[in-house]
Amino acid sequence: MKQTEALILERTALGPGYYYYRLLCPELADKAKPGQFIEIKASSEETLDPLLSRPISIYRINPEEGSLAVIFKTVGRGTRRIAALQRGNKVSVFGPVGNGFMLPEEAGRIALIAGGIGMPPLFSLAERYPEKDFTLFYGGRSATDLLALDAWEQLGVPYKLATDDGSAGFHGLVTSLFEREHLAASFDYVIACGPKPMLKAVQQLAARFRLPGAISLEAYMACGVGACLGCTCATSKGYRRVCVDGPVFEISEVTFDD
Amino acid sequence: MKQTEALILERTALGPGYYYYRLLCPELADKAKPGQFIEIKASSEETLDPLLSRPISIYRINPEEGSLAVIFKTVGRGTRRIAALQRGNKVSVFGPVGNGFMLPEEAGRIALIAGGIGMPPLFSLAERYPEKDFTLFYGGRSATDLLALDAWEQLGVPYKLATDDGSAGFHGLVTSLFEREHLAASFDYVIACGPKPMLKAVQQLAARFRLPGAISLEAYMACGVGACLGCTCATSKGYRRVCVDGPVFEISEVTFDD
Amino acid sequence: MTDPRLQVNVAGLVLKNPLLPASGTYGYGREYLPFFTPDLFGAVVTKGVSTIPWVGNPPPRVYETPAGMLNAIGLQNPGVEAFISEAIPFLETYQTPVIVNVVGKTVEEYVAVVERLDDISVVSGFELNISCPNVKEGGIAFGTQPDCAAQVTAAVRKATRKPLIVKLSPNVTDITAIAKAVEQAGADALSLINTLLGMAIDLRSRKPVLGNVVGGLSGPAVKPVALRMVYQVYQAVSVPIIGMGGICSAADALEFIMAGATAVAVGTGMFHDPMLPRKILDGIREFLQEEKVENIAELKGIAHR
Amino acid sequence: MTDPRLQVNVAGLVLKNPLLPASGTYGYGREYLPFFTPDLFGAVVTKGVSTIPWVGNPPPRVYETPAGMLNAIGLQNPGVEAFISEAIPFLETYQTPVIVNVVGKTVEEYVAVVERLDDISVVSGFELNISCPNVKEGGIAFGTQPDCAAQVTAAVRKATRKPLIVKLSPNVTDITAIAKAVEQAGADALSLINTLLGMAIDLRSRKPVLGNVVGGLSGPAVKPVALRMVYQVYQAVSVPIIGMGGICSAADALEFIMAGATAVAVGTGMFHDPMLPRKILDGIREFLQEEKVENIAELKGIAHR
Ligand SMILES: Cc1cc2nc3c(=O)[nH]c(=O)nc-3n(C[C@H](O)[C@H](O)[C@H](O)COP(=O)(O)OP(=O)(O)OC[C@H]3O[C@@H](n4cnc5c(N)ncnc54)[C@H](O)[C@@H]3O)c2cc1C
Ligand SMILES: Cc1cc2nc3c(=O)[nH]c(=O)nc-3n(C[C@H](O)[C@H](O)[C@H](O)COP(=O)(O)OP(=O)(O)OC[C@H]3O[C@@H](n4cnc5c(N)ncnc54)[C@H](O)[C@@H]3O)c2cc1C
Ligand SMILES: Cc1cc2nc3c(=O)[nH]c(=O)nc-3n(C[C@H](O)[C@H](O)[C@H](O)COP(=O)(O)O)c2cc1C
Ligand SMILES: Cc1cc2nc3c(=O)[nH]c(=O)nc-3n(C[C@H](O)[C@H](O)[C@H](O)COP(=O)(O)O)c2cc1C
Ligand code: FES
Ligand code: FES
Repeated sequence: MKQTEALILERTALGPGYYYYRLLCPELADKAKPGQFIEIKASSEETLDPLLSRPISIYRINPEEGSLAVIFKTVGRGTRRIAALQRGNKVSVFGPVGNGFMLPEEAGRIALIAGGIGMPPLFSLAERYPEKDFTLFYGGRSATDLLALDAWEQLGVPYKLATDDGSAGFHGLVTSLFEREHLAASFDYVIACGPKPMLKAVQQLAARFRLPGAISLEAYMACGVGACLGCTCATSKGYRRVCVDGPVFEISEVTFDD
Repeated sequence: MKQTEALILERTALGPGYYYYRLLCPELADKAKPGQFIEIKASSEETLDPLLSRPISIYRINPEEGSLAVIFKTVGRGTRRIAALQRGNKVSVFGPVGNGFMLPEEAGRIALIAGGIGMPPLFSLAERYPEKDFTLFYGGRSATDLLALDAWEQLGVPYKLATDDGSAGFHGLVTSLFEREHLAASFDYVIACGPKPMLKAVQQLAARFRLPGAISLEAYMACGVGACLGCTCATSKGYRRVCVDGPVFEISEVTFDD
Repeated sequence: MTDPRLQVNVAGLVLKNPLLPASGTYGYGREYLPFFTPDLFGAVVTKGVSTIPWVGNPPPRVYETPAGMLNAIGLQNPGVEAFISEAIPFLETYQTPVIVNVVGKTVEEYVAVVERLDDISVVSGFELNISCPNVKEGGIAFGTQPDCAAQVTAAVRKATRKPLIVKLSPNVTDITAIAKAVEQAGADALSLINTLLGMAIDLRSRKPVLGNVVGGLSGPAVKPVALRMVYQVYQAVSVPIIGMGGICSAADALEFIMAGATAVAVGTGMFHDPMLPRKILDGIREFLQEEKVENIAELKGIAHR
Repeated sequence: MTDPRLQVNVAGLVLKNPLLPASGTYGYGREYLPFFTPDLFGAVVTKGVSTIPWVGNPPPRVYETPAGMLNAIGLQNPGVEAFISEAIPFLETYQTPVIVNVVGKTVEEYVAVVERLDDISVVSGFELNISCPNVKEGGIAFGTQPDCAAQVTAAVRKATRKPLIVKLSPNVTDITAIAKAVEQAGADALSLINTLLGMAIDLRSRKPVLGNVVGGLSGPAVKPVALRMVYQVYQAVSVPIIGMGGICSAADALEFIMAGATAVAVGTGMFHDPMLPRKILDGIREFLQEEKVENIAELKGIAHR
């Protein structure tokens, strides 16, 4: 983990409220693994509000260039402030944080299930392991919420889409789509990242199909380094820190409350 | 008094830490009088820190263009944040605030005494009354702290400079310079704006020479509209609000504590 | 303009909307005329009025802190007679109810102000600022001891039948104890919070910044504390609550209402943005629309359910 | 590296500099290793240690507020035995003194933790967190009543001859009364402030944000309150004070020292900027240089003169 002032090499608006940034931060890019995230400072030098950094998953890792790319959605003032930064600006970041994904050797056919802005870390994973047989199941509200499909295509990972409004792919939940497809052509391993209700559904499906896997969680964070115990989630092993014990957990370990 | 989002028409760095901004704000420019000030918001939409606006005197009034110009020095985070704004940005301002200068009809020869960043409001006064006989006494730490001398020249107002380090004009306090010059060619009226110790010295000189006049004060402000009683100064009439009862006070009225 | 969804009832006063100015931040209403008239508010709350003029504290009186500010105005005010001759005629020209904030150094002074104003019809109610130092009790604020708080409330209660609001100090171990004591003593409503005691030091002079050394902290910085106190007091009393402390948006105002406030006040937020009261009202209306709420009272205390 | 101008003495502990981490924000020291080692600090203050493991509160546990944050961790910790087997061996590898923050639900629990740790040489002293709910007194925090605060202090005092620091809660009417009571009961030093009780409500769910409903407010928002309390307590007691609450810069740290603190702690500020402790030490050195101060102790309490 390192802190640095990252230069913004590229900023692209990917659609309403979605942004892609490529950040020059060689010390971080050198260490980063798929599934890890970085903490991005949402405030400038001269202000103490907002106070806390915002955790954002790593979307692409380019150690040669010394860069990391992220994709995020503006949901509140922190992400809006970050989205206001332009190419050529610097932004304070630290990371990489978290455990990242562990792919079991034996996992042959791997289902990636992404809900909304949960897609980016799955991309970094697929990009890291070109030899693996991934299929992406990607759900969102609407066609405009499904991002970077061209990047997935270039990667050669087949994807199946689902939207709540039917504007792209399957009309319905991505987990329903996955369930249907899994029955047709079963997978050995599942990795999911997205909103809690989706993860919970994936957990139930995995249990039903006795499918091993992992899920990447989100939590409100304060320190982002494992010190404050602010970001814990309930697991079968007690409360665990999402920032450093996660964000990736074994799929059956997490306890979702109802 | 009006609030508006002013467009920054021009931004010029005048030297180390000094900035000139020309702001498009027709409703304010229409009403503004010399000696008034505007309140400039030091925070962006998405932050509550810094919380309060910063009072900055009006340097030039251009009702035709609908613009106001200001000159300020970066002394803390508020002014630094404002200085980071660029041409084409908008900034939230309200004003004009305060009473402004009143020139008595009978005042013939008028001495303007400026200390450091106290100069701008005096310029707006001199520009408004081209028929009056002004002389500017302008003191600062060093030559680089004496700003906009070309503008004063264009206005045709003679000026005498003083610097603490002797790098321009008289080597010493502007009040000592004024004292010497006043003895040579006396003035009917004196108007001063600058740091407290200077204003206090001007007050004493004015008393000694029985010179009528006015001084423009600064105070830490909260509301900037006269509601909070936060900016009061001690006067012979009790505590008065610098923001709306001032910032210009009759020279003998203000009580400087020792 | 008037929107029945915003109408609330506080201590018998029907207010066209739940937004008030916080005492001391809005003067007697005149200074914000360039931005809006007193009629924007559900009621006007004046700055503190005492029997005789108070000169206030030596400057500096205000200072910015992270997302907040300190003030040590010292309750400067021209006294009740000047209030009657100058502020009342101005306020009379508007329709909105007027709540007079009352300050005093003894119980008798509070009573005297209320008695003097009780017959003036434009005065719709009183708000007792019990954060004032009680000179008979060695300068400890009335509002920090349940018995002192109850005593001044009871005495004023006898002096008026108009709505009596008591404004609580947050600088206490248990605000519910004070709240219960003043409810018992006859308060029709409570407002909270007043400012938190704080200070700042100037590194160059190495001295306290404020002329009065300590001052009151207000603004968004204190909002979480204020909200917690409103939430706690709502559970402890049955009189209505006027919530305040750091409100800077419609969302903030709605948080207070969900915590249990019937009405809310905006103070320091107006210094941040003089158009804030209008924005808050617009924002509340929008929220009611979006969430299909028929009347704002439906949201009151909903966070307790 | 070591700078004699920064050396201070707190309760018999000679610290190479006056900067500590605030308990609970720095874990047991391991998590910030990517940024600096425990030896950066004058002493390490651990997060709270209890007799048996505490699971802590349900999430969400943290939430950002204007220039501050709320936390309701619930003092999750693995208990004193795990602390001894896991944290102590790690801390032993560094030179800096270790102050163990102690939590409990009864006086006996505090005493048990201190007794268990007293013989461990790397433990240089104790900091009692008396903001914990006292189960025997119906859950009211030890730190809000002078007699309860004194009782737990006196009991622990008997259990150890090591430096005993008592950490005060700011949620009280008169912090000097608590400070005097614990000084009387044998505290060698005081640290203040712990967090201010606050809360937040989520508008969409219309429910309190935190799993625990209320939480502790920390960060720059609370700095003016913390500074005022340090200033007041400095006038009331003669034991040294460790000041904290919102420190985010060397200037903030110096304000606390001028208000009367001998040492200072940084907590939430590290979440804002993980490199903050280093920046604060550099900034203090710079200030001493510029202002030609021979030893930081010269500045202690200077704002009172
Ligand atoms: C490990 C991790 C990886 C993430 N990766 C991405 C990503 O790649 N792209 C992306 O767009 N978003 C990602 N997020 C979510 C992102 O951190 C939040 O959207 C962001 O912090 C919101 O900040 P804000 O100030 O804009 O919103 P706020 O105004 O603070 O809040 C808006 C909403 O977001 C929620 N929220 C705030 N902070 C967090 C947080 N730390 N975690 C979860 N929810 C939060 C709030 O509860 C609220 O509902 C990730 C979160 C985590 C924990
Ligand atoms: C009526 C009036 C007119 C002014 N006109 C000008 C002008 O034309 N050009 C210019 O450069 N400056 C002017 N000032 C001063 C300017 O307002 C302050 O420099 C500015 O507010 C400092 O803000 P900051 O955040 O940068 O500094 P801070 O970090 O807040 O403080 C830095 C220093 O400035 C002092 N200060 C902060 N706020 C004020 C304030 N409102 N008034 C006085 N001192 C303050 C502080 O005490 C501190 O010593 C004027 C002030 C007033 C009251
Ligand atoms: C400058 C100023 C003056 C105040 N004067 C008074 C007063 O006269 N009487 C009173 O009861 N409260 C007074 N208050 C407290 C406010 O009414 C309010 O309770 C407090 O500021 C919290 O709300 P806010 O954060 O929205 O400002 C004053 C506050 C400020 C900032
Ligand atoms: C996440 C978090 C956890 C904390 N845990 C403890 C604790 O275990 N024991 C304790 O005495 N104080 C605890 N505190 C309080 C801090 O030590 C400190 O007193 C307070 O946060 C004020 O300082 P700050 O504003 O610099 O954070 C905690 C604070 C935070 C933010
Ligand atoms: S955010 Fe502090 S432990 Fe995870
Ligand atoms: S700043 Fe509020 S009265 Fe002048």
